[in-house]
Amino acid sequence: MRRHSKYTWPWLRRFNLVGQAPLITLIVLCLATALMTDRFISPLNLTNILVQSSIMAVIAIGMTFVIIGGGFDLSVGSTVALAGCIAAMVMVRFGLVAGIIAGIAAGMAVGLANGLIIARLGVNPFITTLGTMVLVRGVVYLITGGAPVGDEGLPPAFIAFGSVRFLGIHYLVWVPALLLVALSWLMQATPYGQRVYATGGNREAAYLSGVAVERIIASTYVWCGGLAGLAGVMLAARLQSGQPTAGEFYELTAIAAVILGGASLHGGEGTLYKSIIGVLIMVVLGNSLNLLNVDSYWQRVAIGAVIIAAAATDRLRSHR
Amino acid sequence: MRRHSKYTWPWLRRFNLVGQAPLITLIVLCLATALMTDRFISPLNLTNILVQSSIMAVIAIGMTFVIIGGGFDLSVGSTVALAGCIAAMVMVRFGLVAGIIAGIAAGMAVGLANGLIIARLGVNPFITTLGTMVLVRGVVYLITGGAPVGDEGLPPAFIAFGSVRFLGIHYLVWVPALLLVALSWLMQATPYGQRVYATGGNREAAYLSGVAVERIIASTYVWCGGLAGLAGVMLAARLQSGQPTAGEFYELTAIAAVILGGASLHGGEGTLYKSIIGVLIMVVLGNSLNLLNVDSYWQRVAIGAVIIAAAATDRLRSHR
Amino acid sequence: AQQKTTIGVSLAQDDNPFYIAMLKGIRERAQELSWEVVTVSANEDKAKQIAGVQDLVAHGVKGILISPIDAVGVNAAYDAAKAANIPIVSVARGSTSPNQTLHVAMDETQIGRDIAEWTAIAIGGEGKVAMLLGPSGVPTFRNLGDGYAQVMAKYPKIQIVFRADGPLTRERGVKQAEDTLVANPDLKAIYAANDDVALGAMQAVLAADRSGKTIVTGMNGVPPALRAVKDGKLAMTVELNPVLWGRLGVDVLASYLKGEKVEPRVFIKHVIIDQTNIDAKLPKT
Amino acid sequence: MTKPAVSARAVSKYFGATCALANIDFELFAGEVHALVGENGAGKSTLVRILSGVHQPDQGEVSIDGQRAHLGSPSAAIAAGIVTIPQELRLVQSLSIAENLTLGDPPVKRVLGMRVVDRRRMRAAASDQLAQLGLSLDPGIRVDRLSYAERQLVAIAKALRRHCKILILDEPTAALEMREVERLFTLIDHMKREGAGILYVSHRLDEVVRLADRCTVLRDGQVATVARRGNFKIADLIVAMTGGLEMQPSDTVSEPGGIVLEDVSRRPDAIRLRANEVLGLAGLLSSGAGHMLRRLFGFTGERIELRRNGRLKRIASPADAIRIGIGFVPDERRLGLIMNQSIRDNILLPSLDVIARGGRIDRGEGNRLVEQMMELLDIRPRHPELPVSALSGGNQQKVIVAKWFARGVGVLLLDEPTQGIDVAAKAQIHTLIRKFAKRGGGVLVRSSDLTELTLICDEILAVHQARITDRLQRSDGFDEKRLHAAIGG
Ligand SMILES: Nc1ncnc2c1ncn2[C@@H]1O[C@H](COP(=O)(O)OP(=O)(O)OP(=O)(O)O)[C@@H](O)[C@H]1O
Ligand SMILES: Nc1ncnc2c1ncn2[C@@H]1O[C@H](COP(=O)(O)OP(=O)(O)OP(=O)(O)O)[C@@H](O)[C@H]1O
Ligand SMILES: [Mg+2]
Ligand SMILES: [Mg+2]
Repeated sequence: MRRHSKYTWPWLRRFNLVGQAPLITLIVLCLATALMTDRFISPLNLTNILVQSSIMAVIAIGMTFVIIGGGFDLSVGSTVALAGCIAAMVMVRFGLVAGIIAGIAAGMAVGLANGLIIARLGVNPFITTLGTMVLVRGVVYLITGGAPVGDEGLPPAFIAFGSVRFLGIHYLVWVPALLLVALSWLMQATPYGQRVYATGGNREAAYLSGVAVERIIASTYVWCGGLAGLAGVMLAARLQSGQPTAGEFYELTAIAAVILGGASLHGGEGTLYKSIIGVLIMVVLGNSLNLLNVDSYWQRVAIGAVIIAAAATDRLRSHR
Repeated sequence: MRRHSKYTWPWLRRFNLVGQAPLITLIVLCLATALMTDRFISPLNLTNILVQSSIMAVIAIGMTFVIIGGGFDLSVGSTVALAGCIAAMVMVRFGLVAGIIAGIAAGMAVGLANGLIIARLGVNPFITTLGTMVLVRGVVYLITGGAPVGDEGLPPAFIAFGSVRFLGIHYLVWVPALLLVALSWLMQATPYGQRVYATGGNREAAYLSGVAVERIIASTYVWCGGLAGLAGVMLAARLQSGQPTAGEFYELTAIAAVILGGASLHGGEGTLYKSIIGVLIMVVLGNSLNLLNVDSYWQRVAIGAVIIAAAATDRLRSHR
Repeated sequence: AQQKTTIGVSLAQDDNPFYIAMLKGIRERAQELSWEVVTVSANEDKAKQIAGVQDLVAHGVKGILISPIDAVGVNAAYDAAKAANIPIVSVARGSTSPNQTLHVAMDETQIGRDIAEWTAIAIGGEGKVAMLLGPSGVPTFRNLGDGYAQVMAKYPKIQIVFRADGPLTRERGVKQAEDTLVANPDLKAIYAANDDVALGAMQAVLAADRSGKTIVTGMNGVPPALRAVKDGKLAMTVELNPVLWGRLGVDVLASYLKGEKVEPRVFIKHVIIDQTNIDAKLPKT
Repeated sequence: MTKPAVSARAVSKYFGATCALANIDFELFAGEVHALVGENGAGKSTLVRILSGVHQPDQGEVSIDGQRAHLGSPSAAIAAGIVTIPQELRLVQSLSIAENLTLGDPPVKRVLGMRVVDRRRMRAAASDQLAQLGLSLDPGIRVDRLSYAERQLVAIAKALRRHCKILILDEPTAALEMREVERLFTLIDHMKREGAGILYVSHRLDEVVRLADRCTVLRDGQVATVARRGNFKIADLIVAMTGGLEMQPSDTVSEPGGIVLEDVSRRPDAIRLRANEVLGLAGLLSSGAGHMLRRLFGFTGERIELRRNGRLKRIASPADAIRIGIGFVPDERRLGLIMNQSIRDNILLPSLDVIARGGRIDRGEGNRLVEQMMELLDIRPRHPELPVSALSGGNQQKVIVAKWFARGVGVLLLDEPTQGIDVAAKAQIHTLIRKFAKRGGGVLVRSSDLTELTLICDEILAVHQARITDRLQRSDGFDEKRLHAAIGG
């Protein structure tokens, strides 16, 4: 049973390795790949990994908010597509800044709808966000007619944002890095962050301690939607167009990354930087299988097995 | 907060309508469609709906087991494909019965793996079944090479099973009907069923009362896998071949149906026949949108909205 | 008033530009004939396609145009149409069902071969090649890839160093191309299963400073791909002109309904588009 | 010489660095009631968990009937005839009372050779068990619809059903009123005469003296004394538990000040609370007293109007109540704590807005406050970073009380505030409550322990069927008999 597993590896706990299982998994993965192919640690590849992770990292940060608050969001993938398409559409007509704002705002609107339905009406988060996932995808197709937006040319500054570097690092990578710093502070050092943890940990106890739990829960979905919107804008910059089919399966990847990072779907637990380690695990895994030219059927087998193995390692952590 | 929501609609509770929200949703949906198009209640269409629901109903029954037990299974879609392909491959060489048994056994094996990893190693069900979902799909592609199996001709009896009727009702529909009766009895009347509800409702309480919770939890996944296997065999009969791409997104549909049927993702709650009502809601919804010739983009919007609305109505139920 | 003829359309996907264009052709032609069109979409789910066709039958349509997801998997859909005595015409993809009334087809394997021949010549018959295939299990893309690989096998100096399947999205094109370019910096060509994947791969090639050295080939001939060919970033694509397919499908069905004799298999031509003929294809701006 | 029904020899148990049990010897014979007492965190529940198969000892061994036994899981213990009511209630909220009572081994019958749950017998058995405890609840209703005290009774009834050799009760009466306690004692007596061995853990020493044939006192994970009936008095036990700490009698009597809280509705249970006043609520099981407290805290979903220090305020949620300086300790511990969070985070949760400076939490201030509270309430161990799930039951309860002292509210609503708290700490909390009142606060406290009420209250209201049926003043001298009569017992 759960209870005693807490005490299974006392020496491991002493060294406090156990909390770092995701990090260890990531390092092992990197080392193993580096041993098998020297291309892995080439600057080009490391840059690729960072850029490939950047968008999912932004989504995972938002997802961590929701999961810490005890929820679940399946709609992020559709939101990514919505935000990217809206950003591209608005940008073509009203310029760069308006486009970016519109994209993020669209994401926040989806998040707000999720949040209100879940927190106020008390509808199950799985059903609600599955509903918005399908609904929002429909809206994306309706507004785009199913065709990519902005192929005729988005503002060059926007396209540059998707490919240019600052201090040797892509702008796309700076975004999650800065977000991580700012939002980790928000979660750890402000009353708001504490209230999110408390609400996810025990909603009733938090309510009885004066936390406005409904508002807190709704707010986590707004964060998640807004960050998915931002991710959609970043993806549009990377793909140089708004893609209505973008973001499929992102929800599962994001949730998996957050859980690999040690969060609990029961709520109340989770750390932003560990979620990003979870994202890196997923991206490095895909990258290394591609570098090793593993057959794509075997890739699936390997990805499935490694995800399970990584989560099993994580069981050595203090609890759950 | 939860506490008082119990007392919100006392008159509704008196008439005990609230427990039947899914059924009411289904009836409203049927009536509304019937009013808009007289084709809906044609015998042909009603048969279609039943046949279309049959496979998902079998999956949803298994999913209900897992969800009552406090779990979650994302791997059913891949399991459906695996079972269908294995059944077709075995059938071609060793005959009908061997094929059917092999398909179901393959599903049970996947379920057993899930169950052991989740119950024994204590790995998170979301991650575990996401892992097996990807892994099993890889295995399916590996054994089939990505091509459908049995194009050269499956046993005619098997193909007949996918299209022929008994007492005016398709064999495919008899399967979930009989399962529903037998397994409802299992869940409601036997000690095993009691233990599944207890384990899902409060794992620790059940453990302290002497319930072998690990075995119970593992068993729910075996049920789910085995029934997904059976569903895969049924789908192969309907598709007259084993299809490696079959079953995509089935997991989300099945989980949605079960939750629409009033089960809680926290475990301990759920009723088989209501899960099947959940399936019927999803199928009738798609059917009516097709009959009404709603544009497929708008269909998504409508499906998303109706799913959320149905779940919101369900909130009028006694609790949560 | 005379009742309008209603036909049903069952698409494999509704979010793929190819099918969107095909549906446009169907709608245009149907309007000219003053027919009504009822559409259902399957989104690559076979059971859903069967259900959709059953719904069309229940709707009482006069004929059905279908892009079957699978050659066998959706035979029950054809059976349902046959049982109701409704003609069912496969467009773009075909079926093995005996109940398939007519087939408006493309020769997928041949297209794959043509792309490979073109590529082999372009890279001088030697070098490393990567294949970004379509979704696994979808016959069209399997056939395309098979045709391509068949031809490449004939060139001893050409090596296929990377094969990966995946969804037909631009993003996946970027990612897989990035990775394979790291593993094979001297890659000569990238085969992409469709234009979206190709446009993504093209971006990765540009970012890795391999433009001109690694060529990317697409398929479908959607406008952004045509523009990329014009700009010299995309080496070639194949024009299928799905709008015409749609029109042709309706015409074939119309002839059949009128009782005229129609060939059971109507092939559609495909055209390879590269620098040599791009100007003729680009819409005048 | 007869062998003990169950015994522990040289048993030790560590949780990380904490030593919960150090080299314990313990014996329980058939036909005896053996009490286990000790301060909060002394290791009582840990011993109980070892005997019931939840924990395995790190050293030492457990024997049953003189045979070495390995109790690897609760089911192994149950199979060996050991039935336990754990300190934290373990019921399946989503199941009915009857299903909970028969959890683990429901009555079965054979239908066509299959084992089928016998619903009729299940209900009948459940009704019987409830009746034994004097409860007239419908066994078909879901457990999550019961009050906390009722759930505690169901948990007790659950253990009584099994024919056991050994019954272990870990603080079964913490939130129970006299009448139910008496019924429980009758049952325990009965089982004892039938030859069962009973291990009884409690902080209510009067119960221990009355009930126990033998008593083991634990101190800091070690056995301090074992005494036979007649050889121990309450005072001796306290000395043995605490190692000889002096207890000051709590000071009483203060002049009531102005009204701090008044329910302006005209209800039979409307409350008026003065400054410097500790007002008690006494009632039988499900009297509605608990509801009165929850209502004042905005936890019943109603919108109510209160006059707070003369000003009219509307309250629709706990947040509103806290904003006007009201704190609430719920009877159910689960509602007061976020188990996976640290002691610090739990204590600071209601005070986050108070200790925030410019939008961010002032860590130093927070730590100082937490340290002060842990000192004040003697929360052990003194590690603010420890998750509350690792605390003993009594220490968890102290954390809940600490939350409201930390925030510095003006009115305290307390539902069973000292349940599970040891005698010394209880006296300490009583003193704190008195001091709180003395400094101008108002306290409304409900307790199933009438002695506690008579100790700390200035006035006690008797509650019966959700109305106030009597008022007793300290100045008149509390008469327990009259109080009993007033609450209908
Ligand atoms: N799961 C755990 N993890 C870490 N420490 C624990 C755990 N359970 C108990 N402890 C520690 O073991 C010691 C003994 O706890 P135990 O619960 O046995 O006390 P108790 O005598 O039952 O106290 P109370 O009267 O408050 O219920 C305490 O210091 C407690 O903090
Ligand atoms: N959540 C609930 N759902 C339904 N009924 C409840 C609920 N809580 C309490 N009741 C019922 O309301 C009545 C009064 O409950 P209340 O909780 O006020 O009692 P109490 O005074 O706290 O007594 P005790 O705690 O001793 O049971 C009881 O009959 C109880 O069964
Ligand atoms: Mg204890
Ligand atoms: Mg109470």
